[in-house]
Amino acid sequence: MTIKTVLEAVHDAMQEEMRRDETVFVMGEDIGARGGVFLATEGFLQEFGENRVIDTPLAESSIAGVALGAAMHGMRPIAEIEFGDFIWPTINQIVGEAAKVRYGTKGKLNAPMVLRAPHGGGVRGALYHSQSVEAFFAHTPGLKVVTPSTPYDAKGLLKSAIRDDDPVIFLEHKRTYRLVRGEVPDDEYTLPIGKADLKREGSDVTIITYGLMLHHCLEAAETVEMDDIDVEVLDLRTVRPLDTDAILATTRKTGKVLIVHEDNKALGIGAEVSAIISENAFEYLDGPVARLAGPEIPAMPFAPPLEDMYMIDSEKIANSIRQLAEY
Amino acid sequence: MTIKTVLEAVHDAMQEEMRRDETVFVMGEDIGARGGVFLATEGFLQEFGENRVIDTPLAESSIAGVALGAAMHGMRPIAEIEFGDFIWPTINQIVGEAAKVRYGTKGKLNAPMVLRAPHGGGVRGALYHSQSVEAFFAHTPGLKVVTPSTPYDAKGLLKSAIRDDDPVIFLEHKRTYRLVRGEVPDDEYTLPIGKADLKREGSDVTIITYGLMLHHCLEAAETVEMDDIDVEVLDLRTVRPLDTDAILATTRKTGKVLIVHEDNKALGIGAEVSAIISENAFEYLDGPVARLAGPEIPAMPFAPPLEDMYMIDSEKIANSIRQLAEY
Amino acid sequence: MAEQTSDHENGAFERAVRAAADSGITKPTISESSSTNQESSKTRLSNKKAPDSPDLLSMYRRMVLCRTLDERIWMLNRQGKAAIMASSQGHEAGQIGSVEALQKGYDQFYIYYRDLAVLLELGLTPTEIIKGFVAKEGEPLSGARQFPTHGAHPEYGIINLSNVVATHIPQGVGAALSAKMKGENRVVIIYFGDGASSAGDCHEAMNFAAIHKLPVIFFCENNKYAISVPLKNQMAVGSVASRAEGYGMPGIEVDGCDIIAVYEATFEAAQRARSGQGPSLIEAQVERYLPHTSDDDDSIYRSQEEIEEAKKRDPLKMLKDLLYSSEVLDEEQEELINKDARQIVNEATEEAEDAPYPETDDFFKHVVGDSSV
Amino acid sequence: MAEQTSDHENGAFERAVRAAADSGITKPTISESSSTNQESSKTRLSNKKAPDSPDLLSMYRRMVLCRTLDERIWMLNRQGKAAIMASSQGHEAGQIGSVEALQKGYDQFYIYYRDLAVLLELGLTPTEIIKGFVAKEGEPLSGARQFPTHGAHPEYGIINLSNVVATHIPQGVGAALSAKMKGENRVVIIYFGDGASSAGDCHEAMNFAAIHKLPVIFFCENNKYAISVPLKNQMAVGSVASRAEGYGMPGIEVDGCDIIAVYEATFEAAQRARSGQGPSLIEAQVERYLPHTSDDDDSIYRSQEEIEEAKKRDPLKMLKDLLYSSEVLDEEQEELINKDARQIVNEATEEAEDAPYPETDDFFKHVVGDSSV
Ligand SMILES: Cc1ncc(C[n+]2csc(CCOP(=O)(O)OP(=O)(O)O)c2C)c(N)n1
Ligand SMILES: Cc1ncc(C[n+]2csc(CCOP(=O)(O)OP(=O)(O)O)c2C)c(N)n1
Ligand SMILES: [Mg+2]
Ligand SMILES: [Mg+2]
Repeated sequence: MTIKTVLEAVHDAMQEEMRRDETVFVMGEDIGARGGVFLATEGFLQEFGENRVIDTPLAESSIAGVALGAAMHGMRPIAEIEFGDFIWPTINQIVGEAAKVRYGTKGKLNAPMVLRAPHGGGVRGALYHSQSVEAFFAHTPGLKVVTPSTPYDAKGLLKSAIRDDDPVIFLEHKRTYRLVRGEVPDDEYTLPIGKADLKREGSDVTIITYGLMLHHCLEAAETVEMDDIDVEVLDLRTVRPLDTDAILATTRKTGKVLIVHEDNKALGIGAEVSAIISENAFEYLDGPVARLAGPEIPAMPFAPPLEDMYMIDSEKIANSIRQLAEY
Repeated sequence: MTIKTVLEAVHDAMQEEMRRDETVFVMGEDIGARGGVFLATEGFLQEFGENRVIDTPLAESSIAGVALGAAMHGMRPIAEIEFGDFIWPTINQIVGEAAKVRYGTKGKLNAPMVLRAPHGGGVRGALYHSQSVEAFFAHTPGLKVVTPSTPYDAKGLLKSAIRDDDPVIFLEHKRTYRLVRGEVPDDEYTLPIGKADLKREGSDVTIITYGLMLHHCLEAAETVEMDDIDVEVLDLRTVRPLDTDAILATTRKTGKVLIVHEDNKALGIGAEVSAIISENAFEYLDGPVARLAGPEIPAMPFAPPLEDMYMIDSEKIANSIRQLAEY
Repeated sequence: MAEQTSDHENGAFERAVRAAADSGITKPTISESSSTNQESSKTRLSNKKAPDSPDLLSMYRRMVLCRTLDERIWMLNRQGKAAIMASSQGHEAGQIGSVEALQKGYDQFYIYYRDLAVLLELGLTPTEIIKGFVAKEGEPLSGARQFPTHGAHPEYGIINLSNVVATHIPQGVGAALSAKMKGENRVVIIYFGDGASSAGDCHEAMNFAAIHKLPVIFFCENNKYAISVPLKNQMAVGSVASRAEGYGMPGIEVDGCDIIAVYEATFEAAQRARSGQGPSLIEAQVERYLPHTSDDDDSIYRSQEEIEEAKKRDPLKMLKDLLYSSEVLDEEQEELINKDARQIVNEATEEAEDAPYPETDDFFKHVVGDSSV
Repeated sequence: MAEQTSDHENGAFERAVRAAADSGITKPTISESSSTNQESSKTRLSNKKAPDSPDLLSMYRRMVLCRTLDERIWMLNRQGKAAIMASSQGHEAGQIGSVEALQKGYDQFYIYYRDLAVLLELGLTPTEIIKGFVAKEGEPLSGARQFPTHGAHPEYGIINLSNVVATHIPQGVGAALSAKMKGENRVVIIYFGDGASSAGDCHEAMNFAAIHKLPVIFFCENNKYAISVPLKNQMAVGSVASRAEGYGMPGIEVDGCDIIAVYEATFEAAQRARSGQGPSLIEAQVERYLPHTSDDDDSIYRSQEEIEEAKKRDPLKMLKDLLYSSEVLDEEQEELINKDARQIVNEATEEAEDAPYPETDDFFKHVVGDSSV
């Protein structure tokens, strides 16, 4: 075990997979000499050469489209979108095309590609360096969407994503990059896509969350220990497909669920989790399925007081837990 | 009152608004001499001339982007995307930009534009002429998303959309175009965006739906009359913003809600409706909030037996009603 | 190459490559000398003596078959039996001439909906093609999940993923990138219309291919319309090929009704691609004799005279005249060829119509792979 | 024009138009004759005699102010006081020269993040600009909701909606379409970098503008890098301007460090635009002296020598040399100008830093309009 940051975990996962499998390569803006704007591919150009580390023009649709083409022809591209906010031009190639490759060819072709992007806020990124983008992809059959929260998960899941035979959207919360550290095994491991992880066991209230928010939820869970509330925290890790079994198991156990995410509420991941619970565990509910999510504004404003007002923190979460516990 | 099709209603709404307000204009592929592939702009070129009826190159991102620019500078463009399946290249300009114009300039600019697209399936359109696209836009603060089901609603809502000072995504179910007829007042009228419409009153079970599915739901409601189930049918009409008041009112009344939509289930509109109900009317529920939605495949396959398998019909809906009624 | 993690998934292309290598295909059958003659590619077919070769006759036969099949499908549509149809009539010389210059079963063909002749040339049978239009079991590209002619046939190197115009252009470039990375000598040809040239994806893809000198042929079938939108509303320039210079690749305008000119231009572009000189943009000036699709009514936006004028350079007629004038074809043989084509298409129609619809068992299958998640 | 349904919403631009009309602005101050001289736009500043005019001195003064402000903001960032900063150092001549050729308060300026000098030229004060970087109350473009320099100032014709590169290019074209529809004589200039030229939106927008002969100036500030990606990885051609021909508009390469050359090229393009001849693409060859932004470390991807070499054509130095050689400027005056600039920037810094953060009352406001829904 070694202590790593999320960024290091991402870097190492890609590096190890590129060493292991020559069909894996990276492409994106500034990933070559610069090593990526967050340094996720630092040293890659030196190690793997410019054939496998491709600095692209500023043209996101083609980053996705070229990667998709290469993926259908035996390669395993990892395409980096510099910020989640710039991922919109890829929707046509990802939602419109990549997601339908297998179905539309009845399995004759498939697209083993990863589209990575740092996303999320709390970094003074303002409207255009803070957006949450997971819901757009999570709605789409044919895609997988991974949103890790810890270095351990990030590394194990990214390796699985690279080996997966279908398109995987891999969303790294940029605030976790250097902030979140954790133990990572020195030996090779992978983690299954589509499996949630119980990050804390408890009996009174369940919080279901993912990404950066996990850490605030864990903090809040500790805070409310003082109120004698025993909180269970389920980290979804993958938001498509959702781990329905895990969601229902914890719901049956505690009977009270709070869903927390940074993305705005309407049609966010929490909507689907809530609906799944209603449909399948209605009898087990001891209170309404609650959601604590980003406000219905376009994204985080820039000025610190405004950004703070957007962000969900452990205090807001603790309040929601208390409310639900009292129900 | 005159009997019109949905297509005629759409045509008339645009024509009347263009006559009323010179800042309104239409742009899109084939909307000029051709009058649109569905003939929604038939005769416009002749009446309004090529300055206000602009046949564009095949370039959806710029259709949205140019419209947005014109909208920020005093015009009221109606941009047509030929099929919903080709709307993905507009996401960057619509979700990324148009939705944030007002917030990002603190109200100094706004974008009174309409993006129209025929969408949905059941027309043997296969994977790429059948997709439902409402959920992508409905997640986004700053946008409004309208999904009418009848000629009356289509006309009144499209006129409101054109007069609205913000970007409105107006999604016409292409199967309703010629199939659905209904009375339309001869006098000028508009309908409010964001208000649902109770299309049928009932006391046992509520169905919440929109678009083409409304008609199947009404049919199913009649079918289950024989089973002595009295069904209320709420037509959302607008899927962003959702009419929370109407959703909760009918929930409180019947205590049992079935949500029906053609789009696939995960993170479809039904998820948000279900979550809203759970959060706000939990005590009133006499059964789980149920969803009947398209299957988790990329879109409708082409061969008739496969398409039929995708589509939700009144029989499937009736079965779901019976199940819920029995709960 | 390091261990393949998904041999079972990506095997089709590998098999195709091996098959091509085994068959010893290295270059097309028409001699290189004629194709490297710069002048000839500008000569009109009608002013030209046919090469002393049976291939032209064979190409004529295939063109007749394609035209016959195309007309049949259109008729089936009019009878309410076949689904939406985008006719290739007027595009055949561009399609057959270009495929002829490439290596079937090895090179990759990113096509679009109007490329009926490309499908035939690459090995799809008329029966298989008609099955697409009547959505029957055994349709080889998508199992009748998609619109006719859409899906993929990896063994033949056919990819026609979607109906979203221009999305396949960067994908084809990605296929070429893969070829380059693997050290293959494969060319990717990407067919698209004048309409598609306006899309952002076309720009991004051409630029990417030029930067990396990828083995790509951008093959624009310019029929002067995107559905109803004429060229003047699509661009302020006279040709799509004029864009090539701005990307740093050659742009070649060619008479797309002249099968030899198309063949030669494509062969040269393929040579450039294979020798590491990068992509080319060929603009084949073709004609669209029928409405955009069977759902369209082109009388709303263009005159009958315009179509009649265009028919003067019907690629079928042009090749026929050449074969007559060089005495490779006579009336008797012509009738035989026509008869053969009709019979093939008759049988194909019958077989396709008799086939059942696909079963629904697979409805939920192939959303994601079984091995995945 | 029929009744306006949203006067209260779109009034800002209208007011700006009226204000411009009232002020009698019709053309820039430098005489037309010099600018219509085709030759001169190709001449380097350093080889050229300065026009006998006080404007160059004024432009020098403004350039010094911009450089001083830019250096200050960079320093504030280094002190942890200011947010992310994209420096304009090396771009000033391109920005000031082009604005000078247009009609302030009437023409529309679709800018991007590196256009500090454009903001100053159009009327934003140093205080207002610094407020953007320290996110303080009174920031005029977005109320400190957005990154510094982003948002809009309709009265000044400034639009810088988002950080998403190239999205503003079609938007600017839409603004020009609106101008044309309303019969206004307004020009829209769209500033963007070499990086942005690769985006699909750039292609689609240029094509659209050319088709409709819209009054647009595409102004590319080519500083040879998109963050770290050098031109050779961005395009296989030598210039962005070479793309213009493929759209049917003039493409003009100009030394972007030569303020007169930029002025003249822009003035000519504006004349073309106003006289209905359509868009132009101007490529100004500029230099980026600092890292991409204050978050970047360019030593990873380019050498110090390269930067030193680029500094030889520092636009500030070039203009200063010209003014010295034509005896419009001397050391005393230079020091005075520098001192003035420092003082203005000192005061602005103080004022901006002293301002409070914005209140949170408006946090939920302006998502959609009040009159809407
Ligand atoms: C992205 C996209 N926009 C619009 C359409 C609708 N559409 C189908 S074909 C077509 C015209 C294409 O014209 P062109 O590329 O010239 O090909 P042609 O049909 O003339 O051979 C259009 C607009 C589409 N399929 N995809
Ligand atoms: C669509 C998009 N992709 C990526 C980025 C990240 N990014 C910000 S600036 C930049 C480089 C832009 O280069 P250029 O257009 O040449 O302008 P310059 O900064 O050199 O003036 C990149 C890649 C972005 N903001 N938007
Ligand atoms: Mg065409
Ligand atoms: Mg640059």
